[in-house]
Amino acid sequence: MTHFPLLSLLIVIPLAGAVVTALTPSTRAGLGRQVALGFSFVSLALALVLWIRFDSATGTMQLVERFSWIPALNADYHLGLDGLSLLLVLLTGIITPFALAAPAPAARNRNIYFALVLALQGMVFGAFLSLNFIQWFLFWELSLIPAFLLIRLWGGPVRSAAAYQFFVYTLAGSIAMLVGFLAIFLATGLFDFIALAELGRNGELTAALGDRFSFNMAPETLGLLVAGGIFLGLAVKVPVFPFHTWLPEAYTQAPTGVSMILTGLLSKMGVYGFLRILLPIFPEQVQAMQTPLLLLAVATIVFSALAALAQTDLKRILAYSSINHLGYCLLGIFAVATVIDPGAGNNSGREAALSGVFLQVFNHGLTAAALFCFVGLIEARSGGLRGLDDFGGLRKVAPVLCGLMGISLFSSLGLPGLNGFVGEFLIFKGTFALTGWAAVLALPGLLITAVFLLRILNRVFSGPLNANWTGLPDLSFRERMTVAPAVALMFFIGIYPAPLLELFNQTVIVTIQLLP
Amino acid sequence: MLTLEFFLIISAALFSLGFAAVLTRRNVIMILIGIELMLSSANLNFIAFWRFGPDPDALTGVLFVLFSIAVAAAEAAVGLALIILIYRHFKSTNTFNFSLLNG
Amino acid sequence: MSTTAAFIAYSVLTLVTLGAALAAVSLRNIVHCGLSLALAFVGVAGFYILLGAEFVGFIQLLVYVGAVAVLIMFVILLTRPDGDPQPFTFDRLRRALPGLGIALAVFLVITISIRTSESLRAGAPDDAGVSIEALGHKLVTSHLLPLQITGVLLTAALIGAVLFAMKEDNN
Amino acid sequence: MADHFWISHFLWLVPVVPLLAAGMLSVSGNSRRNRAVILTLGAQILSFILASLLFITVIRAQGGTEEVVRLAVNFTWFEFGDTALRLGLLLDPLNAAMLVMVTFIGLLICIFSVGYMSRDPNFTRFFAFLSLFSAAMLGLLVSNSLLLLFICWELVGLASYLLIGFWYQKPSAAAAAQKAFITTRIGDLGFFLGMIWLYRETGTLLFYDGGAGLLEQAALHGLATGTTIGGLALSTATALLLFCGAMGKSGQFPLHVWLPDAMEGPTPVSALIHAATMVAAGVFLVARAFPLFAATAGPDTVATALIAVTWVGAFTALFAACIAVAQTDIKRILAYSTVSQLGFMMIALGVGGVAAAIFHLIAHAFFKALLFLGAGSVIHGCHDEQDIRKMGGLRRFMPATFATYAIGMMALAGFPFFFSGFWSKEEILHLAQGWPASPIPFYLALAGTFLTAFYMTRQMVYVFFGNYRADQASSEKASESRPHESPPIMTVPLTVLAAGAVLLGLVATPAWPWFHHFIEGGAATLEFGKLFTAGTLGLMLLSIVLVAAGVGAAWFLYARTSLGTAERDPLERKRPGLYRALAQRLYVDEFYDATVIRFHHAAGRAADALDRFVWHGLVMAVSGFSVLLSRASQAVDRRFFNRGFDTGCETLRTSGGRVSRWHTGNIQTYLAYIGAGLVLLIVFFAWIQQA
Amino acid sequence: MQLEASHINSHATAPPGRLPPAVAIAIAGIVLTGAGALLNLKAPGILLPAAWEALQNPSEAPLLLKGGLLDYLEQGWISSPFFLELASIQITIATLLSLFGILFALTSLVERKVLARIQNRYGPNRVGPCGLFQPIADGIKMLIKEDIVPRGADKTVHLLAPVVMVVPALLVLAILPYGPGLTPVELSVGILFFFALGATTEVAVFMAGWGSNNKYSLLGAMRAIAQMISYELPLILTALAVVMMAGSLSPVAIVEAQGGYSMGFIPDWFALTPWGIAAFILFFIAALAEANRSPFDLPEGESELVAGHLTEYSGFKYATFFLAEYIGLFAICGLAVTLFLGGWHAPLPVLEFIPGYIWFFLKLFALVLAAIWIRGTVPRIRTDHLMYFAWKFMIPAGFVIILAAAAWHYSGAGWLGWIIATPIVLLPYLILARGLSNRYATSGRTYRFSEG
Repeated sequence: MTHFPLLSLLIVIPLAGAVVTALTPSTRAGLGRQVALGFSFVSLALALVLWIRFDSATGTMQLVERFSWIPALNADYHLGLDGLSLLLVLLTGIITPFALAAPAPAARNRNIYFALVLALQGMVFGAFLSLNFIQWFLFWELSLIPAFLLIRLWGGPVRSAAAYQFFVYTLAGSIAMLVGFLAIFLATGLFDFIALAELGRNGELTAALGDRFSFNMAPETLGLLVAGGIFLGLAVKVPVFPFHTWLPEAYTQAPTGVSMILTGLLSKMGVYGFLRILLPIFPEQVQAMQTPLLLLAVATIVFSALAALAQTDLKRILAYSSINHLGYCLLGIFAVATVIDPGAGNNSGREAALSGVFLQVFNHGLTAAALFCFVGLIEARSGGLRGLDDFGGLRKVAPVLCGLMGISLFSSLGLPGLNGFVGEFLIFKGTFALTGWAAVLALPGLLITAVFLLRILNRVFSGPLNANWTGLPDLSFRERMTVAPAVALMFFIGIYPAPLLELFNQTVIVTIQLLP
Repeated sequence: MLTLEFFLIISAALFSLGFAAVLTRRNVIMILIGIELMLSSANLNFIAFWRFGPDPDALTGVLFVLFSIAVAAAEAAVGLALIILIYRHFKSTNTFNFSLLNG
Repeated sequence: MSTTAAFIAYSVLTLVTLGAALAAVSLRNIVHCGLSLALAFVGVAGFYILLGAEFVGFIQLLVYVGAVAVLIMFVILLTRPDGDPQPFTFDRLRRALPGLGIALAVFLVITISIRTSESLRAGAPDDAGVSIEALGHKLVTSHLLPLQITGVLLTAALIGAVLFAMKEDNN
Repeated sequence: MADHFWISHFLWLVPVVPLLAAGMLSVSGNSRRNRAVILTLGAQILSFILASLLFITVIRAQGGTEEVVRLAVNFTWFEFGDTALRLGLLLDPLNAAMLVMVTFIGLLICIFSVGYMSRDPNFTRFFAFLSLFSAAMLGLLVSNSLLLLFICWELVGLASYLLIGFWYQKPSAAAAAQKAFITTRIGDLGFFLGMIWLYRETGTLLFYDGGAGLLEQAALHGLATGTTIGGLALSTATALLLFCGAMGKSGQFPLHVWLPDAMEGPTPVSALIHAATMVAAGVFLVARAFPLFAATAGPDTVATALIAVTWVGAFTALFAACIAVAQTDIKRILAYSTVSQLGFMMIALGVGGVAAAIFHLIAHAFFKALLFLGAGSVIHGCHDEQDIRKMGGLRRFMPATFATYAIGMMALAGFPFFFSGFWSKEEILHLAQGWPASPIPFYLALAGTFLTAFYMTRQMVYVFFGNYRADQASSEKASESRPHESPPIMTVPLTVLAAGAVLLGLVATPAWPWFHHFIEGGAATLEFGKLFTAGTLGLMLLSIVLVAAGVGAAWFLYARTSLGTAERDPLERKRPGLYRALAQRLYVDEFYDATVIRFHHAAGRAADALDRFVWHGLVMAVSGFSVLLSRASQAVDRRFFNRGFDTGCETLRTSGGRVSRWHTGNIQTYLAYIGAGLVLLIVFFAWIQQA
Repeated sequence: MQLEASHINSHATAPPGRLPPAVAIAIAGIVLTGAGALLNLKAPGILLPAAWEALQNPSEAPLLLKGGLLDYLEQGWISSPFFLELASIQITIATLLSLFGILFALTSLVERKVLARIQNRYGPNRVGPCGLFQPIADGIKMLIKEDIVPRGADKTVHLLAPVVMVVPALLVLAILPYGPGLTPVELSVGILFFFALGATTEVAVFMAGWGSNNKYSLLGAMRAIAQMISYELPLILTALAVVMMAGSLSPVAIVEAQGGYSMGFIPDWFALTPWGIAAFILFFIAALAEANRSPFDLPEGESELVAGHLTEYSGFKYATFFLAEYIGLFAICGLAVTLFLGGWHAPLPVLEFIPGYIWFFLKLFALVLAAIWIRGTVPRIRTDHLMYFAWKFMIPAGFVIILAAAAWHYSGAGWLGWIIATPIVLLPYLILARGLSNRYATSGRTYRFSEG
């Protein structure tokens, strides 16, 4: 390796920041937040540097750092950056300062809170950059710890249950995944994603599994079992219907900034896993199970939208909306696995779906985080109230808050001109071209999403002003500065998504070329 | 001609002498002296094996002994400090007097 | 060094070392034991030099004779033995017998093992001594970490020893 | 061609100018009223000038040739994979005419709004939304890409949402806005699906792309010949999906429910959006995609998609007209009238008359804007009173409004010869009559014509004739509550619109069908003889008779009786059941409430319950099972293993007591054991070696 | 240790006692051997040419003479190569012993004279011209004095102590490079050898202190050991800097590393570098302490401890201690010359014609004189100051010097090195010194009783 280890630096900076923040004296109010923000801006700057250094003309891994780490397990310290990773790194870089600047719990030990957020960022960076299962899994699991602590220590009234449910649920999924990977390792001796993807593409992986284990099963069944284990781990994280019940609880109970990170980053780790692991390494299996998987995706979309319709807690609505939006990602991912004639020019559909998934990942991270931030701002003003019917007519007293949140809501429901639309359009375009029925089934989701998001606008912002909130302050300058970048980005991506697409375009092409 | 076993036997003798001191003497300092002897015999073994070993250029034995000496110095310092402490506490250096842990 | 000289040196060193060691463990006066120990250390250093490891030999001299032995002496002076050295009695010998027996057994077992293993008998050493440059090089390259750790250990030992031996505060 | 089209390089400016105005207004404070007016009006004027220039350019380029002039400017939005997603702008007669109409009416309505909204605290925001609407609508018109069209389409929907809910503190307004957005979005889903389907089949979303476009021969041929589920041609299926969007936007049955509710918005909004322009977007979409709709049509067969369009339009036209008869809200009557007129336009499109539809659209835009603004003037003058039963005799209080409103009413009702509505409706009836598929739409349209005349006359009678009835309710504040004429800033636009409503008819008479040729190519010649062909004349006479009958019936029913809130409607006295059904809008909303909405809420609750009880229950069951297991294990441990362990421990303790004698506490003893052990071990190993 | 002038003077005129038989036998043996050698007829033929050659080539003279002597022995007396080697060693040892014996005698005289001059006295001036034979008289007196052993003393230890003391002191002379090719034992780890043997001196001091069974002896020994251990560290640290720069533990290599002259006339001695001068000063101070020389002679401070561990020694044993201490001083000064003052190298290129060993001894003697001078002028320091000085100034300063040496090395050992290394040395020196002086500053002395 001849270049400077930028990627390692990216992981280290937030962790160092966490330490520094934790050690910051808590006597000066706000100092911890400033320090943490400073570090998060440094990592954002580094992410931007990566973007500049990144050569978007190739789809291969760049800035690779690889050292032997655990020779006995054939596990290397292997970091690399492609369009997908870079996209998520950028997202992480953006969301973290956003979350840090969002309303933080007013409890003591706020410095620890900020430090944990930074630590979480470091883990997430690690997960997005790792190219080796062991290493990736390490970050994946380690990210649970700060997340758990953040929910458990600073969460809402039933935080304990939510935190444990979140932790145990995710851990259970991870164990399934770990078992799957152990099987792979025993069969192939590999943990490296790229090498495994190679095997998966050639179909040698299934054969190797068949050679290594018998269990009186066909190799295909074994492959399905292994893929199923990994699917389970990822599915809990994303989450996929019906493994999503932890999510509303966790998102609702978590403090605002943590909700933002949970929805903006941690759920993306699941999608990332689907894109980095399941799809490249198990194309056969995904193809074999495509119909059920697509049905699951559709169920995720439709049921979560419907469930959101029945909620009265703003955070719960947003949580379900988050599931719904990730459902579109899943839809696109599973549709991409369709077997198509090579050379028929049909790749356009796959490219559209995959590009859409990538975009949707970014957009949802941005929009959902912004929405949670807004709810947090409202909550901070109302003293913890965030029921759908607790408000009314807020537009009168807080026009800026309502206007910006309205923009975010419209972005979330996929209004053209805002970021949400482009991704959804591409996903649906690709999915429809590949598996039309799934797209059609998922379509009502778009409508229901609109219904419940407009309900928020209607109940909270419109109508006669609730007498309790006549003195509700509008956004302060600092708060405006917190949310303004996100809103500006929504507009920018909605109007001119080309830079973002260019960033991962080659990765999309390469990923698709590698699919059978 | 001197061969390896010459030195090994010397070393074994040193070790046994030290061991005997550790086993039979009642004075803590004497026990420490025994231990030092045993350590020396180990070091001697290292040097002997290095000298007669297959790859003297690797200097492994020498390096080991160097570190061993450093560690032994630390051990002696701490051990003696402990002895002083024990002495202050029990006003004795006889091991029969410090069998508090006797089951 | 010629074989004869080596033999002579070996013989002398054996006598000195083992004699001093025997004295160190058996003398009744504890100060004499300490002094004999120093002599035994000198003998061992001599063995090192005889074996071609001059550097280690002088280090042994510097550390063991110059520091450890002196330290032991200091401690001897700082702690007063329980009463005067007791005169030799058969009763004391009887009590020491199991220990002596075990030590002797250990010696015998080891010696027999050495004597019966063929591999230890072979191999004439070629006259390759320690190259200081090579040693230093190895210390700061491949053995850098142990070196550092040893430094830390010594520092810790220094502080620990000082703290132990410091006079306890009465309050 | 490039010489003629230098102006087309500024095509993009037409939507962008109002957009910039909207952007600047949205970030400026509410107190900057002057800036808001200047920016909005400036943007509108600029757009209007540009649109006029474009229009003139197209006219000159058309120059009487048979060819329809089309200029497409396409560009890449972004690239995904190896594919470039291209968007484009288009200039052709269709949208050139629409552009002029939209910008002109938009301008007038903006001027009117300055007066109408002058007392509103959110004045600036209103103009920001208005500009946004203009931008979206103009963008929709100039787009050469189905995707860009869809984007603008949605933005139009957003603007409509914002404007309907402008008085957000009224819960009904907020609800209406939501209803509008969601109802249109239902249609939009069809549009969206149709769009991605088209994209899948043709690989492009551009309308015209030098032969490779969606609406060009190659693609259409492929679409028309390919079939899909149920034997439908691809083109038919996609066209029907697109038509879903059009139905939503243009308020066609069954998605019309939002349009009357949308009257909760400020009246200029109703005028601009829900009468003149936005609702026309659906019609425009069908007109724009007409080649697709008509792709399966042979020389003597009618395209399936168009049959659907015709039937939906015809049904809506009559249906809405019926409902309009029994409404008492001045704006609702107009709203249902709009729905009905949009039905007429759909009929026109369905029977193949794009030009007729567009002409009716434009004419309707003028007189409906006129009517709405007049209604706004009335409401303004009556202190925000919208119930026609509380008005009456206003012709004395506000003569200018009355005059212009009358013109608008006559245009809408199709009074013969001097009003644009007469000619445009005539054209539609004419085409419907000649439609080979079925004669029924024609009769439905005729019924609609009759009802239109009826309900408009009824409204006129209620509002402008008789005595002012509001005084009865609150006589003590009579002087204050006396209606008054609106200021000139409101009446001047009315006058201009009235002039337009009258004069526009001249460009599309059968004698000089300039407009048709402008839209469809070819040169228009002035031939008065065409007026007197048998079909035309007969139809004209029939139409005149129907209108007269409608007016007469209404006059007969309403002008002679006393009207008011207290009294029942004359029609109600005669046919109470029918009237109630009509007044309740034929229970469509109730039907939806009972079915779709309730189903959704039930489904939502079900999904929530599924989450809360089934899935969460499953998780809880698993965790409960684990807890149970652990309890059991604990019990087993305690009862069984622990007891055994205790016994073992006891044994160990006693034996340990014995063994502990070895444990002298003296390290040396231990070392001795170690030494002995070492010796034994070595001996043992040696013995093994030997053995 | 000091031989107090008054003490010597009071015994100077003591009547000589009987010659011990052992000495008599030894003298007889030497005379007989010399006579036998002269009687061998081959001697002139071999020895005289060698002497002639040596005269012509003074810088090679010692080697030439030794070579001649060995030739002679080989041809006339010894045939076994083993014994020939032994003889060669013996010749070297004998030369060294006689040389340092003479130096010892000379120095003891010079010291007394110089001290006397400093104290405005005459010093010894009775025995021989200008008191030149005073050392011989003292020696004879010491040898024939009664050997007193206290009753409670541990006789063996008491006896062995001076032996253990003198053996390492003599042994370390073996590695000093006296001139080009004039190193008795060219040991690659010579410096280490020096310090290793130097460390054994502590055991000897302990033996002396403990074996005397006298509380003054014991306390003096403890103090002396503590002091020696403490000052051994800066000694080794400063030597380490030199070793680092020379890249060798061999004294010969170190001297050779200081061989050149920069700008044609400034010798490349380590003492003439910024770190080197600091190291040299530090080394010399530590050396004085190591040799228990004033002002660090408090283990033997008569005002507190009578004579420290030497209290119970007299006669031959005392003389042995006396000898050992002086030899130790010579050895450590010789090491200082080797390490810092360029060993046998001439201070100026033009003076290179003078043989190297002469330069070495000149420098050595200069250092000894400096030590004497310091003894005469600097007051003895307090025991706590002594330890504080070692641990709080000398050792940190030693580390700083190592740092500075490294900086010097890596900045190219030129003017840049001066700019960088000087502040590295100077600033901590000043800071350390200041800290030390502030903490133990004594306020201006007030004379409460003398004034008024």
